[in-house]
Amino acid sequence: MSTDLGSKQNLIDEMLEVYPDKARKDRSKHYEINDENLINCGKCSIKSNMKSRPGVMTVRGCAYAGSKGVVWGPIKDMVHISHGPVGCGQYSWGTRRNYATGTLGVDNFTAMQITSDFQEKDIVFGGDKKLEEICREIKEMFPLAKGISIQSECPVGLIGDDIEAVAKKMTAEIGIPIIPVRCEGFRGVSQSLGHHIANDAIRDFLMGRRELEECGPYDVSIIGDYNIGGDAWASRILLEEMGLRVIAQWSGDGSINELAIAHKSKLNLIHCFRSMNYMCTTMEREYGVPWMEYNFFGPTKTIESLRAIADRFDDHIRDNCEKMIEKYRIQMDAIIGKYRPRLEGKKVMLLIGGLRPRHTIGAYEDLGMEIVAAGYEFGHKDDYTRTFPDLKEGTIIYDDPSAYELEELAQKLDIDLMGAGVKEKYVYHKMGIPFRQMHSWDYSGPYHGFDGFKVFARDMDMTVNSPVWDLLKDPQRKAVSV
Amino acid sequence: MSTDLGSKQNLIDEMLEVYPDKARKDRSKHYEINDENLINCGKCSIKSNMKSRPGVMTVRGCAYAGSKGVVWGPIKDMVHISHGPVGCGQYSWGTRRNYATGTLGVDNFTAMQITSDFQEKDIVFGGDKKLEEICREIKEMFPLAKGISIQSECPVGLIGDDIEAVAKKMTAEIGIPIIPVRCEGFRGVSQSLGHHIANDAIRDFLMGRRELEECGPYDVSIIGDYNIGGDAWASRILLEEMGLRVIAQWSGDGSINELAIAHKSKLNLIHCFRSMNYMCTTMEREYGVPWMEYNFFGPTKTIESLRAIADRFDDHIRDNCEKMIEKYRIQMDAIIGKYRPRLEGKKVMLLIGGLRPRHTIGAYEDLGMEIVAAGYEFGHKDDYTRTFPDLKEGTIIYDDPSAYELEELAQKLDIDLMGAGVKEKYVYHKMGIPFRQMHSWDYSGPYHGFDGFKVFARDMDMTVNSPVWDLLKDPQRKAVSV
Amino acid sequence: MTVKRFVKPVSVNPLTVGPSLGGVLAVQGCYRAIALLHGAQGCAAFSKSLLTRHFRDTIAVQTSALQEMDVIFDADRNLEEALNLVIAKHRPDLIVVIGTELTDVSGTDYSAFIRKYTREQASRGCLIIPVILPDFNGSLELGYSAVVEGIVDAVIQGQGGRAPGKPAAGQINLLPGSCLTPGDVMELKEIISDFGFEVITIPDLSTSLSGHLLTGFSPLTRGGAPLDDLKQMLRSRYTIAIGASMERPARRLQNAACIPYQVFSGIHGLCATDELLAFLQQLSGVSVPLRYRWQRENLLDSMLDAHFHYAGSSAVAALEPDHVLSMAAWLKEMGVMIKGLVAPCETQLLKEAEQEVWIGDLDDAETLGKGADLWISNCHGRKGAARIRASFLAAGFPVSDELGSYVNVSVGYRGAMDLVNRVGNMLIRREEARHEDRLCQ
Amino acid sequence: MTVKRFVKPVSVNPLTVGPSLGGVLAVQGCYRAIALLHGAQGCAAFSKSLLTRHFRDTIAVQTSALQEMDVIFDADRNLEEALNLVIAKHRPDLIVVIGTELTDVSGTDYSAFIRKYTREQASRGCLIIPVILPDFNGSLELGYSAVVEGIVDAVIQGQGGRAPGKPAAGQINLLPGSCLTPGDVMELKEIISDFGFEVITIPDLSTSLSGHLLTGFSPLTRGGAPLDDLKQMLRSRYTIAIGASMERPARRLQNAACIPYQVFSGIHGLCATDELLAFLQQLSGVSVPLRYRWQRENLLDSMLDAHFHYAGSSAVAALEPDHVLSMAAWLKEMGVMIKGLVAPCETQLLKEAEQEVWIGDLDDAETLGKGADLWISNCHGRKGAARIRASFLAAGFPVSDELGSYVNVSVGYRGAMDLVNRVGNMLIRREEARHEDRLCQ
Repeated sequence: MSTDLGSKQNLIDEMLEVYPDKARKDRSKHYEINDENLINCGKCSIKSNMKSRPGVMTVRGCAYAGSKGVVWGPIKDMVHISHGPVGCGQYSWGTRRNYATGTLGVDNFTAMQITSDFQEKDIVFGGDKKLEEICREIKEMFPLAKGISIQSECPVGLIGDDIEAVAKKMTAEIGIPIIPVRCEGFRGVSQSLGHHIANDAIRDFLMGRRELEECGPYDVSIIGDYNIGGDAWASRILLEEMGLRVIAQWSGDGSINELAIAHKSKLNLIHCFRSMNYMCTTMEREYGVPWMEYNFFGPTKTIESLRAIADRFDDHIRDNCEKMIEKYRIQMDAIIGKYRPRLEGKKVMLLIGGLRPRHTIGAYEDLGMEIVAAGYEFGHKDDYTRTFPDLKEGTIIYDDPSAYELEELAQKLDIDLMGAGVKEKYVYHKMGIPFRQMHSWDYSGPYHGFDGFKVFARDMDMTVNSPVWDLLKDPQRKAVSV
Repeated sequence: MSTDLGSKQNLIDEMLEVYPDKARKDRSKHYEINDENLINCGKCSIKSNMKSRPGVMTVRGCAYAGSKGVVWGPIKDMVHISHGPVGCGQYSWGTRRNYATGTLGVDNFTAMQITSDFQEKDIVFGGDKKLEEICREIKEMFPLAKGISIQSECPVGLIGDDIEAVAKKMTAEIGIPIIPVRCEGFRGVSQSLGHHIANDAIRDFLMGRRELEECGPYDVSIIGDYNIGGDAWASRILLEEMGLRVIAQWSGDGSINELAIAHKSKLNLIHCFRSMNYMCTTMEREYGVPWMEYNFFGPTKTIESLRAIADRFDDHIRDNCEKMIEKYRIQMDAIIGKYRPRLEGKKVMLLIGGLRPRHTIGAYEDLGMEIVAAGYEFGHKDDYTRTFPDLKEGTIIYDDPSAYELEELAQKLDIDLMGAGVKEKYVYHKMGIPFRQMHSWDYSGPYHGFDGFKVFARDMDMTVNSPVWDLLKDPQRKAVSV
Repeated sequence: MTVKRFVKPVSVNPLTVGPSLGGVLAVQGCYRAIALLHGAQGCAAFSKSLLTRHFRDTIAVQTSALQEMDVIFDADRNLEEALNLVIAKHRPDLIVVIGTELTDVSGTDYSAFIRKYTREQASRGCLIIPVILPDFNGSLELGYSAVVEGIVDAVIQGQGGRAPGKPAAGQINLLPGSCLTPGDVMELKEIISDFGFEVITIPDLSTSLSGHLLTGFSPLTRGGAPLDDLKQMLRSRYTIAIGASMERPARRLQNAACIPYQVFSGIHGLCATDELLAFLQQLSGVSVPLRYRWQRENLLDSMLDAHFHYAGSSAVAALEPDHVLSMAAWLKEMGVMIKGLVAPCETQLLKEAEQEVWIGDLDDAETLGKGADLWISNCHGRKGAARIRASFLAAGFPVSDELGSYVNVSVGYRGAMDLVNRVGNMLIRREEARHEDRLCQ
Repeated sequence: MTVKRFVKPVSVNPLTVGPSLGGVLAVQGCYRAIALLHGAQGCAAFSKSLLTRHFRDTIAVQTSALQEMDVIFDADRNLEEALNLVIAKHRPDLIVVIGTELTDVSGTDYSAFIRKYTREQASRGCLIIPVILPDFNGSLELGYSAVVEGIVDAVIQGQGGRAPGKPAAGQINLLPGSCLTPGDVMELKEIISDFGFEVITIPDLSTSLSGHLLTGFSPLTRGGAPLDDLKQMLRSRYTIAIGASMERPARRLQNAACIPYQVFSGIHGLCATDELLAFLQQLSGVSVPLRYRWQRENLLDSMLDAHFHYAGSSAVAALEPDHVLSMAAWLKEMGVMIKGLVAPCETQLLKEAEQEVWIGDLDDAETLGKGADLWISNCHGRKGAARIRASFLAAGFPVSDELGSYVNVSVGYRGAMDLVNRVGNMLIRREEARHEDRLCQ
């Protein structure tokens, strides 16, 4: 084993050799190899949540992406203004595949992309007047919208606009909550600060502001599920089947009201720890709502989580839970029986945001696949401590690696599947390495819950076992083309 | 005027010069130039319904096409077997655009093409046994079919099969009417004999065989409308609006029952005289049902026809008719106001089957267009006598012209629009002459009634005034391509 | 071995297209030629109309206009009259007299008549070839290759045992099968030329039915391979047959003039194109031109882009024998599961195929295809595809309800890429529609 | 004159794509180049991700990763660090430093810094060009042409007043506009070459973003015009600019090296292609090659085949300025009634256009397009098109939900034919669906 650890370390050292001294030293702190010690204590010395270096293209986004793209965007009965020049509004359009039911213009506005489309004069003279007009216009165009959020882009922060004042004034004037969010792209080292800023805005403007007509003993909220490809739906049905009542989804397929009543939950269930843990701790502190993490990727973890959730309630729920597990286990065994033989032993490398680098491990392992390296785009120390125990000894852990580092590692580790973001996708394709875009499930999903695992297993098989990889590598065919 | 007639005659003579003597003499008998005399007496010496010459490709079809393709095919609650080798069944599939409502496999089988798919052994040993099996199979596959027709292809007539005997036997065995139709392709000079054979089969097996529960004073049948692009529907609503009750449609969107009850009509209304006049005269002779021709192409003729029809009934109907005409006239004037300026004076040449060469004249004239030459694919003498009075002096009339003759004429007459069949279409396109396929309305329709005229007018405009014709002819552009 | 049949006496929504139509089609690829259908007027009218609607172009065909009495008494008289008139009026270089089931069943041996007629009328310099193609035997593919074989034979016989002239080392015969569009033929000609070869193509639909506006009143073909070119075939270095059905005419050339041949039964996709180009590279000694190396790069890249949308999907295909197997190979290359392959008739190729193939009709395709994502067939399959909720790719014959299908290119790397993208987009839209109900409208 | 605007303060479903993204795109057409977005990390991440999704390919872009404190104190330090690292690690031939609204609003004049940096680091042999493209001014087209202009300028300045070498009579500069796909660029290069010219193309997306599998770890562009080639531009006989937005760089070449230029603002359809080919014929003295004469025949024939399906239909198009007018000309050529043209911003071309054009967003297109049969825009219009029940043709940027749109060819006769057939088939299916209710299911 230690030989293995040693060879892994050599591999990392070799890879970093191309960098100038200072950069090499810096980057090496972002690497770690999992060992018994780390697995047991979970503590790590890995550097994370640091500023990315200029000239080293990371896969990270910005605060605006974290707030508008991740947290606020899915709230369906509000209009979210990308406030500033039009670029960001265009870029963040339709990238996350957050599904939401409803009727466009009535109780769902997610298919609309709204931007204040700053022109030069707005920069010169300030955009506050325009913002007021926009709020009025939105009220007119979308009279049924239940609220407005103002997602600031970079220039807004630079020209000294007072969006908070405008929001306050216009809330009074048009009679729906208008929430200013200071998520200018230059804030923080990644989208992660954007999550936090977005969370703060929820706390300051909505959390705890409304009452729930009838409270029940089984009321829970789903926190940190963005319903990508229908994830939250695949999760909710399990909780409901168990006998719980989901009173709020934060924020996939969610509504403004759900943001305002979640503090009435008996228990908050958090899936994406990274983007919403502030919300759970805040609700715990201010309203005494307990919370727990869960993991609905893959049957092993899903069953573990269902039992852990049931344990927070009574025998009634626990019985339901066991019956349900019994029922689904048969389905899941069939899925595993079908796909595991096709995926057994395949080596996987991951670089994703949020919770996925650790949460998806179980799902891969259920299929017999092995995680050989994993890391976060914008993880914090608490993410990493949660990750080590879930990974095998010898797994390489990295933080915010550059494209170059990833490509090197992928080749050196001879992986069978890479999971990362769309920006990385085609690099791996060109290397002949199967790839799944693991942010928005690459046109597919859901991946959560038992329903999601069926899709997950099929997708991994489809990706890894497509005949195109052999055609690509076939040396005989290559000769033809020379 | 007589100079004009003379120059037209020269034009025809010139055109026929390329033929050998005998052929020229023969062909010249198929031409006539309309004059006062012909207009008044309607008599003509034009040769028609003659055998086409081998080696002169006509636009005509065969008896099978006339029976299966035209008359029987649209009957929707029956299964029509193309009996013989598979070719004919394939060729006649979906060519006529007869619309029909209903549910596939329940009360509508028109979307299904059925053939007995003779193999060599069926030719050698005869197909009667196979035909029996087919009838049983159809009963099994389509238990709700209300009848079966057997449409003979050429070999059936040659190998001495007794389809009449099979039909009789199987009618008894499976309990639905099975109708043998001897429409082998080698019978007769064109599809016209096919119509007749098909009519005879209707007469011998269905006409007059069923009763109508409740008869009314306003019961009529539509005879000879094949509902191409919805023609019969556009006609039926006018008759109904007038207060009449349409008890049968022969045969567009028609059912076997309608074939068996039409003799209960108070009046038979015939649109396509060519293909179904035998049926009207037979019903008149055997059941005393009066009949009249009508013409629903273009507002002028439609209004004339509506009045003539109303005149066969009482004041109630006549009043309805006038009110209705008043209502539609406004719509029609708007249509004419829109399209006539774009089509005024355009010269049209026609070669079509059935009733259209004469029936559509009024519609063109309503749009200010001029018919300069017209003729029938498979007209009979009675068609021509009906045609002369409707055409202007100087119009050239021809019978079964060859492709060559048509192309020559089109150029010499410098026409703006040709209306004929799909086989001719691209010849005219290549000559830069706008073309409408006037058998199945070229992907469009309906053309009957007031609704149809809206489509007709729009279609003629779209065809004649497409910018592509100018691009095609632009000599400057042509120079570019040399 | 793997050829199967549903047992039913009737054909529902037939897939078979009469071989006589295939014969007429092949004639269109020869210049100043005409097909003369020896049968009832309707045979010519129907096949002319169907071909016209598919190619949206004029079709050169004539009829001997047989009627009842002619069949009984003397069909030869009609044929003679037709030949006389056609030759006198249009002076074609080539007439292929296609016998139908009508002539076949009535037992008319008109090839003897044609031999006699040719002898007597030899001065007119028109090649007249009889090919009997009754509808109850085979399908379009068979009629097409039989006419090509007939023409090749006639050219060989015309040579009368004389040496065919100096071998032309840089000359290749191309025999494109019936499932290739005029666009495909053009592409293949370009590919082969780009290796430095002169190409003689028979039939050459690319210059007759790709759509052009040469005017004039000739009811003869207005493009295709000229007869003079065809005579040069015997000097060629090699014959390339595309589609197993074209092996017979290729073999005739080998037997008569010792020209070796290679049959490419695979036509679609990366591997099939690799094989063709590897062969051309070896034969010519010229390495694959840059343009095709780029196209291969582009194709592989598009396959990578598309693979996830294909993987896990399933298809049913109902096409002529050569076509259905070639399509199946491409589908396999893309990772598509095959629910069923249907062909109208049995051929040697199908008998030897690894794939299971059903002889049947579009109704059988509907049965086999339940649950399939993709349906590939001629346009008559569109409704069946809709009934089983499969996406529909029009291919084969006829496709009369789409524009430009006759110029679609699906051979070569460029054609394969187009196929990958077109079908991939159908699968994407399909997946999108599946989610639609759950989404905001 | 005919440019109109809806009065509303907010943009709903924006059509505008930031000019900085257009700038990044132009850089992809130069070999061993990289775009460095001088702004927040997100600017680079977003545009990289959007370009990646459209082209399904790797995109060469870097970031100076500005944060709050950097903007306030010293953005140049970040830029210097980024440049140092990129140059040391990847040795690019070309870096285009694209200023964003972040740098623009904060008032950083980094071009002075770059001049200084270049002087000091000249030995490293890398061309560094600053182009400031804040998002609040113009759209993709503008950023793209500004970067091309910047590169051309730099090449001219690099010449430093020296004579550009012997004129190359057979050499043409091609400046393809931003609405051309890599497939289009390839097609144009082939067309011009076929008249006997050598073509220098800038930017050349056809060799960088058409999809290929050259491997390696370079985050630089893996295709496009090499810098050495670009220097040869000054010797060319003529410059052909495709799209009015490319006139500015063409004029620079004229002013600096007396190279005449011709702008083709029409790109799509028969007439536009006729103009280009007539020009090439005249310039080269070579008559239009056979291949294009065939293609023209095929195109005209397909227009005839399609005309009835187009006539009487209506369309709305929302695209970048050059693109929308060129599309409109093609639609007119096909007899389509135009319900509305929408562009994201005003340009000189639009001001001079005969056609009425609206400056607006996709929401405006939805308003204007009520009752239209056809909707042409980037993929974000798909839903709006569905709402007004128009058929949808994806064009422009981004098209991230279709395969292969980046290799679609819609220029030249071949491209026009593809367009005619593709859209024509949409209209046919549309008409078919209209009748469906009335028909047997």
